[in-house]
Amino acid sequence: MDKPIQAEMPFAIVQGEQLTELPKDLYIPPVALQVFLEAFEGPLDLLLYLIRKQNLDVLDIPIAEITEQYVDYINLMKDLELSLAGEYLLMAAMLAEIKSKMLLPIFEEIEEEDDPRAELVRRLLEYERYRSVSEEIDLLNRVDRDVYLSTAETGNYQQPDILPDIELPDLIIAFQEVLKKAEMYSTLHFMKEPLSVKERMSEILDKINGKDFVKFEDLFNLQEQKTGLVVTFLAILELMKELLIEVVQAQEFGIIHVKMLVEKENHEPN
Amino acid sequence: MNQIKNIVEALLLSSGEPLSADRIHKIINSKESCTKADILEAIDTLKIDYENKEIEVSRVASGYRIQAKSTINDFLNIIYADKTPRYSRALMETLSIIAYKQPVTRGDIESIRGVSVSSSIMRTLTDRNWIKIVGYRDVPGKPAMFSTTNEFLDYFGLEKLSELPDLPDIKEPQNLSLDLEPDMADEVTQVSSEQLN
Amino acid sequence: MNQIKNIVEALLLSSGEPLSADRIHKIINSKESCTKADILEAIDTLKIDYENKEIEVSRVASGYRIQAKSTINDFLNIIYADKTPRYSRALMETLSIIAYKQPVTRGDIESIRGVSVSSSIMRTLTDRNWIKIVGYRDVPGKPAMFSTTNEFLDYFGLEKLSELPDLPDIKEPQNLSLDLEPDMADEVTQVSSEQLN
Repeated sequence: MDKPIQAEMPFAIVQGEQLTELPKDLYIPPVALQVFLEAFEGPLDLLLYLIRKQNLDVLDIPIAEITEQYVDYINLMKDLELSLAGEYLLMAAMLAEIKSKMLLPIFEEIEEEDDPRAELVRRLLEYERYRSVSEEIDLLNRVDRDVYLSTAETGNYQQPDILPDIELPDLIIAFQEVLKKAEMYSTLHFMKEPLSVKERMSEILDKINGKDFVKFEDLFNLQEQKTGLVVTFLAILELMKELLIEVVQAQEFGIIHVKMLVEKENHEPN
Repeated sequence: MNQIKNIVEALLLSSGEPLSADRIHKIINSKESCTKADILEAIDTLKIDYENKEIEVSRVASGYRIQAKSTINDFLNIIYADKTPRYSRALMETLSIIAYKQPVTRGDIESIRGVSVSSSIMRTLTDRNWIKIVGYRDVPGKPAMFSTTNEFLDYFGLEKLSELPDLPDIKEPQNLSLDLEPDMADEVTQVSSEQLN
Repeated sequence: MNQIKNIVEALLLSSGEPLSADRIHKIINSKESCTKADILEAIDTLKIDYENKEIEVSRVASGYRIQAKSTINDFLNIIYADKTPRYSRALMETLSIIAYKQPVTRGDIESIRGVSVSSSIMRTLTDRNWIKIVGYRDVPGKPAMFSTTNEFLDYFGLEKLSELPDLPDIKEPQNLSLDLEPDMADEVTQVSSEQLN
């Protein structure tokens, strides 16, 4: 299949030749690149850099191009085995999503919908406002750099050794705090017995035994307090870990189903 | 009167922090009877006395302080060479967001910067007394809300928050070619619903 | 000459450390031609200028510095009195547990508060003579048992421990009793060792 190939943005020009990927034999001290890559304060900062570097309009980002360049940087960081903050990958996913939305055929109705880039643009512009004002604040006259305070020593003055004062009510309030906390612990301690995870695991197995699929939410008893719900959730996780049940979701945001991996009948001898 | 001026000068130099006229009045009045007007007059006289000197009285958020005039910064830079604290871009951005959007939670800062806020930055800002917790937002998790302090303004030589540089205007993404029209339509709807109310 | 005096004054006030005549000479001479005699003369003139003021030039081992005269010490006391430090919440809670549950070991306090007790808190309370060691519990490790002192009661104007107010409206957790009987305190230790298992 023929399709126009978009020229890759060079990230360096060496002796008039554009380099689009790192020459394998070229040794760049990892520290130097690390310093360069760490100069970015996050994915928004990196995106703004890519956009500004090419004099592109933030309000009309060529999303395909920027996505590609962004991913190049991410890959470069990965190649160098630099630890990559999760936010960078999240942004890559967001760019890919916007790109795919922009590729959708435009029908009359869709045309009136928001530009898929709108949210990204809003975030970029918002971030840029604070970034630029922080540079201005950085230039304000500050103490110890632009302003030197005048002080006189208090040479023959002995600063009195002042001990903090407390009032009896302060002490009582402190102990009430202690009691409240201790009460919290003892409640947890008390709850532990009736709501053990092991017990709940058996209950769940009973519930789904012999059925094809049980809805995930049906496993929870909404009459229970939060602690009870958490215990149920922990029990489900434990059952998954022990490979006793399988949790499946057919589609994004769809209903989650729980199924027994091995039927009890088959599992038990006779 | 001259005596009060001299005490005010000595207090401003040895207090270790800026002093407001009220506070100076309270301190001096506890020993020697004086009015607040006397204090303000003393400060004004000091300002005049210092006109030919290389020091000056400056007013910041927490009060008055005495500082070297910038004309001798060249000399002082020799003494303080390399002792100037430096702050990272991340810290300055975090501080700016708190200053302009206060009170804010860590989550607010993170959603603007697009990265998680490092605990060490928040600790540095708190240790320097530039930010403080002013309350807890009434949402799940009860996150702490931060604001800037007077010490923050003092450090940057400001009297009040409104003296900070203006935050650049938002360039409205409305200009996006695709959604110009629907936005106009929305505006019309809003106007008409407003008229109904 | 007057100009040199003003620069010397501003440098001494803003250098943050004493400066020797040699050092001042070197700093100023880097920009404006002057002799060391000029510097010494400037310092002498400053001393005369300050005679009626509440600050003075003093000579210490590493050079000259400007300091407040002792005549304003009374005012300084007021400034520093405002800076009275406060005890941390952790210290207050620790003290309250010792007061209401004595005698207790550090382990008891830790199991009630759910966090370890810092040594500096115990030292502060001991230094203040509010708590003391009254014995060692007969369990492995022989931990010290702490009680409050008579000075503690005096501080709050109480004659005996039973005068400590009862705490109304708080549901008493089963493993925490207000009784001052030692066997109850032992129960706390048992609970904490159970929690470890």
